[in-house]
Amino acid sequence: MSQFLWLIPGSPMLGALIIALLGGYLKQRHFSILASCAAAVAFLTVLLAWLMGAATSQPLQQTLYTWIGVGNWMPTIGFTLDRLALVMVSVVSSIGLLIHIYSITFMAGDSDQRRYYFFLNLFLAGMLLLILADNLLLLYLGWELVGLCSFALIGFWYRDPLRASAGRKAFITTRIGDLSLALGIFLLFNEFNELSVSVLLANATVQWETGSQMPILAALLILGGAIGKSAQLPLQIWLPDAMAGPSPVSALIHAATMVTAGVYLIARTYPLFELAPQVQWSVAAIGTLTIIYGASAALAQNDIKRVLAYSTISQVGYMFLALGCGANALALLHLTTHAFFKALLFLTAGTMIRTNDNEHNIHNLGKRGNHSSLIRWCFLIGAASLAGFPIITAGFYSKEAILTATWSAPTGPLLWAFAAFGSLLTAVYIFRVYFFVFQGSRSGSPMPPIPAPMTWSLSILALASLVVGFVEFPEGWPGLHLWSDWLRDELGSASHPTLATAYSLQFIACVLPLIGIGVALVLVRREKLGFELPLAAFLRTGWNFDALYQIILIRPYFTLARFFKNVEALLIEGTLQKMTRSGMTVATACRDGLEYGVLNKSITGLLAGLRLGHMRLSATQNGLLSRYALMISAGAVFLLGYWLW
Amino acid sequence: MIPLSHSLTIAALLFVLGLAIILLRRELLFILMGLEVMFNGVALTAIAAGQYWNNPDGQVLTIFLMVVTAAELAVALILVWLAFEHLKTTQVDMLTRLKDDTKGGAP
Amino acid sequence: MYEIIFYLTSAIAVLAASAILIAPHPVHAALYLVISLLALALLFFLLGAPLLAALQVMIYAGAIMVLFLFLIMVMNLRPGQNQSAPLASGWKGPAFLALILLLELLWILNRFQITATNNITAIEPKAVGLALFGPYLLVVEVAAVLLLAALVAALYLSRKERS
Amino acid sequence: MNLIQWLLTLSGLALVLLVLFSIAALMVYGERRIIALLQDRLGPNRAGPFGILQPAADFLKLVTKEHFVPPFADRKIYIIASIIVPFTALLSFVVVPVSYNWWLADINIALLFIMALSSLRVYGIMLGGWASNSKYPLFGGLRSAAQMISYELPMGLALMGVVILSGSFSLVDIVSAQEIPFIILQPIGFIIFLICGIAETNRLPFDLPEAENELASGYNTEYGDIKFAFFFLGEYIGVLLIAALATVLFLGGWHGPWFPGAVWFTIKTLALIFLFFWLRTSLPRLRYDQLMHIGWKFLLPAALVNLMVTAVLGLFWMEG
Repeated sequence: MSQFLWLIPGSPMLGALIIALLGGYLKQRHFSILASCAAAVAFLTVLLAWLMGAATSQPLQQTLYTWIGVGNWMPTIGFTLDRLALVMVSVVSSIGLLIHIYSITFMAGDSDQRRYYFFLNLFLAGMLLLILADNLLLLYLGWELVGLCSFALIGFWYRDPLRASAGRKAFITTRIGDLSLALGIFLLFNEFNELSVSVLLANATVQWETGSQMPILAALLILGGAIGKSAQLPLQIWLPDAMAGPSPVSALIHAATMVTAGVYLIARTYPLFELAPQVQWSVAAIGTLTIIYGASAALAQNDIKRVLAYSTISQVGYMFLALGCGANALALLHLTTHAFFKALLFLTAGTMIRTNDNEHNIHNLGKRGNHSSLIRWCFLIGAASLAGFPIITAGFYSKEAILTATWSAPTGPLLWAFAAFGSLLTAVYIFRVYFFVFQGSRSGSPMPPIPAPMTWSLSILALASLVVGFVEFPEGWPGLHLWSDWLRDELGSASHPTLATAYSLQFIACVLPLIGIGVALVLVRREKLGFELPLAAFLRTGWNFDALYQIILIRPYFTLARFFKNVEALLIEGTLQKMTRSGMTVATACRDGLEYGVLNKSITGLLAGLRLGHMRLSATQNGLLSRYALMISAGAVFLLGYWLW
Repeated sequence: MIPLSHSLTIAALLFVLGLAIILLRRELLFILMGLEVMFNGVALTAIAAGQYWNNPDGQVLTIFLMVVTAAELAVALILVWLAFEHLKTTQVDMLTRLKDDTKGGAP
Repeated sequence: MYEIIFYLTSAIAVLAASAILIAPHPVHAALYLVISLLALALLFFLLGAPLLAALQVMIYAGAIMVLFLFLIMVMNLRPGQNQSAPLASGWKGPAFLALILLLELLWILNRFQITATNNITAIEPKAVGLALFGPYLLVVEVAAVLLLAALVAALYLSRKERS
Repeated sequence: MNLIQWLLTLSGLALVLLVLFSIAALMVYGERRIIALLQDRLGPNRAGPFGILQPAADFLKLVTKEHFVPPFADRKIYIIASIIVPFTALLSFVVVPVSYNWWLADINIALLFIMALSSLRVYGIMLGGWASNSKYPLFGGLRSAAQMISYELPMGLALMGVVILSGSFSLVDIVSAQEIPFIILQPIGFIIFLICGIAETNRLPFDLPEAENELASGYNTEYGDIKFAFFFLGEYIGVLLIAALATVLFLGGWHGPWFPGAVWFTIKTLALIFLFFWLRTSLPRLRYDQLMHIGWKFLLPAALVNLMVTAVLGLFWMEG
């Protein structure tokens, strides 16, 4: 099996290249089919890996060739498929395939499909490369590729300046994250002169003792990279604006794959974080803060896609919380379930927007009212799973497991309180959207039938967001604990509180979503009557972080630039005036005395000599062929004579 | 029998004549002809040497010399033809477009 | 008899070559060149290289010079046109230079006095063939590639400017 | 080389020259007669019994014409050109072995000698066309030069097939090596050689250079008198040469069951000459680009393949 590993990132890359290079010969409809086939091949190889028992066997390793050979450091293009990577790869490739199929019909009318599918395939290839990379350099390559494709896909309709600026914004903020990741990689390379992840981590745990200064710095830098890419608190402003891209793009990039890259990176390098407990706690802290930020901001949004964007931010916050508390396996579980139900929500939103001629506002969507029953049901399942509706939805199991795990982490109860409040808010804002959009709709009205690829992908995602949770039953419950046992040796296990507290926590986790739904019902009815949430405007702009950054970052930057400009101007003129005022006589004296007398004559003399030499030399270039021949033969004759003499 | 030095002197004579043609004549075609004469001088030396040491390498060298001159001349002739067509002249003194413009103006 | 023919033909060859210097008209010059080539072919034959003699006539005189004549005729160069005098002004410098080169070459030749000469034994085309496809096989391949390159260049340069 | 040997060779040469000229004259007559019969008309039958003296009459007419050189023509080259064509054709008869010991010279590179002379033949036509200093002959000359060069290549390669089988260049060895005539071992070689031969001698269907309707008899338009006769003679001796060569190289020269060598040789050559004349009546003239197309894109590859196959088979056959 290990010799097929290259096919996973290779086939989408190949698909992208073919679309880019041979695209000229293909018609519009060929691009979508070709791209979906490439994604399908990747998914089938992953399936093959599962069938060939990759789940239980040792991690598969394949190195293609040494990439750059510098001295004795030979970074290779190598892929490892251990359990963590297997989970991530299956999530990414399955959702990628579904979204490719979905976008066949979604982007059918678009004239610029070639560019769309090229970047979509390239994105998939980059993400898979990032997951399978066995050394940080290759991981960074995948990281950058994903960043590039997200920029290109967000700004896909680049003619609209708003969307183009959204693309740029996403690119710049993620670049800041990438910068800190790059610094982290340089630091690690400087320390260990080795970049392959397994060897690096082994040396790190041996050489560095926990809590010392180096691991903290390295962990912080890597955390910076993860925050940038997964849109956590300081660098999350780009995700809501990234909704400017087409819905399948938002589904793929901003729900399932790209935002989880940060989570994957931290999960991959968790021994490093264990060496720096303070940083690990700060991961949890950032996670909780982002949960509250995302949930509260989502409450006041009117645009359906922005609601989902902020909800993604808060859900990824949950994953960071789990990582902070050392429950990496649970973070991975939440990542998987979140990928499915968030992709489902985005795709249903996309279909609704498309059928209601690009109407984004949830109020108007609600007034229009005509939605097909499939969309209604899919959105309901997604919302329930997101809110964590007890027992039946996958979201409940993963979120509940995280909540119980945080309790026993350092400063656990405080974090747990915030997280629980966050899950309440999540239930409120998602069902607020549901009631607004589907409340008065007369289901079964003559809706244009949703094309087959869309229905297929939606139903699969709906099924997945219900079923996936059963893999890991909560603590103490009779069901199977397949997930944590399976990932125990690779990602370590979470610390569990005593059974009694666990039961009470689970009870609260069941109750909270129900309360949330009730509150949402009341809120929607009041809002319809014109009631406005307190400080809704503040929340709607995402705690107007944009204005904040404008003040603390951009304005000072410009003032600094202006300052330097006039400093420079001041300095130069100033000195000149000073010099001329006081040294006028000296200047004139040296000008006519020294300068004319000695300096000028010598210079002009030199010039004259040069010009003369130039004339002589240029004569040799006067283009006369026979003159050249003469010189050549003269040279030959002279040489021969000299040799003979 | 013909001493080697005699045939070598004839070859040298031919070589020098070819050089003189190249230097003196002002026509592109004549320069190419001068070139041919020089090549033939060299061919004669190769044959004479091959004969003197009595091994076929001299003749092999001459064959390859012919191949090279044929290839070179084919292209050279077409270049002369193009020069004639575009620049309306094969006079060497007129073909000075690549000269270094001492007036300093852009070429 | 043998030497007489040899020196006679070499004289013809040299005279024909020098005639190119003075011939006003390119076709005449080309014909003088053909004559000197044929004389050289005979010299090759006398020097025991029959294959080369035939090749010289076939390739050099038969193909290359025909190419030459072809071009001259197509370009329709007439002596009347702006032909400068055969020996352009200032011909003394290069002529003097050529003379010095000749003297140097001659001086080299008799400085290294080549000893006795053996009688001329013809080298069979078979021997040349064996050498050609024996040790020099690679060079034959390279020559083939060179010819291909020249062919492509010629075709490319001489194609009519389409649209 | 004492005096007697000199006399003998000179007389031999004179004899061969006379025989060749008479054969050429007869061929002219024969061709016009045969073509006429093939086109069911009579042809020349006035001069002498059955018009046998017609060529003599033509020759006398041409000889007695005024030796005229057009004023605008380049005098020297104009005259030399008309001599080259018959000269090269006649000279290559030196090495053609008519029968067992009937040949003028047997040099070990005879075939090369013939090919060299055939490549010189181009000069005659080209210079003839150019020297008459007018448009049509110039184009005729250029076209025929291009045609002859491009057909010289396949002919050379086809001959190499024969050389591989016989292992030597001299025609006598080739004929003696032909227990089974080479036409059986080298059918493609024979066909290519014949086609190229027709092209070399500017015979129909390859006689575009002096195509009457376009170029008003091509390169020899300006030639009137004896010089035109030389061109004309050169062409027919060329045809004779190609036929003789074909018999020597492919049809087994003088080998033959009953009759002595020389008779077989003449029978075979006459048969081939008849083929030339027959072609003249039946085939239409080829356009210039078709001409080039066949030469470069059909004959050359065929000759190369033929050469390769014979080389490989020759290798086994020789060793085996």
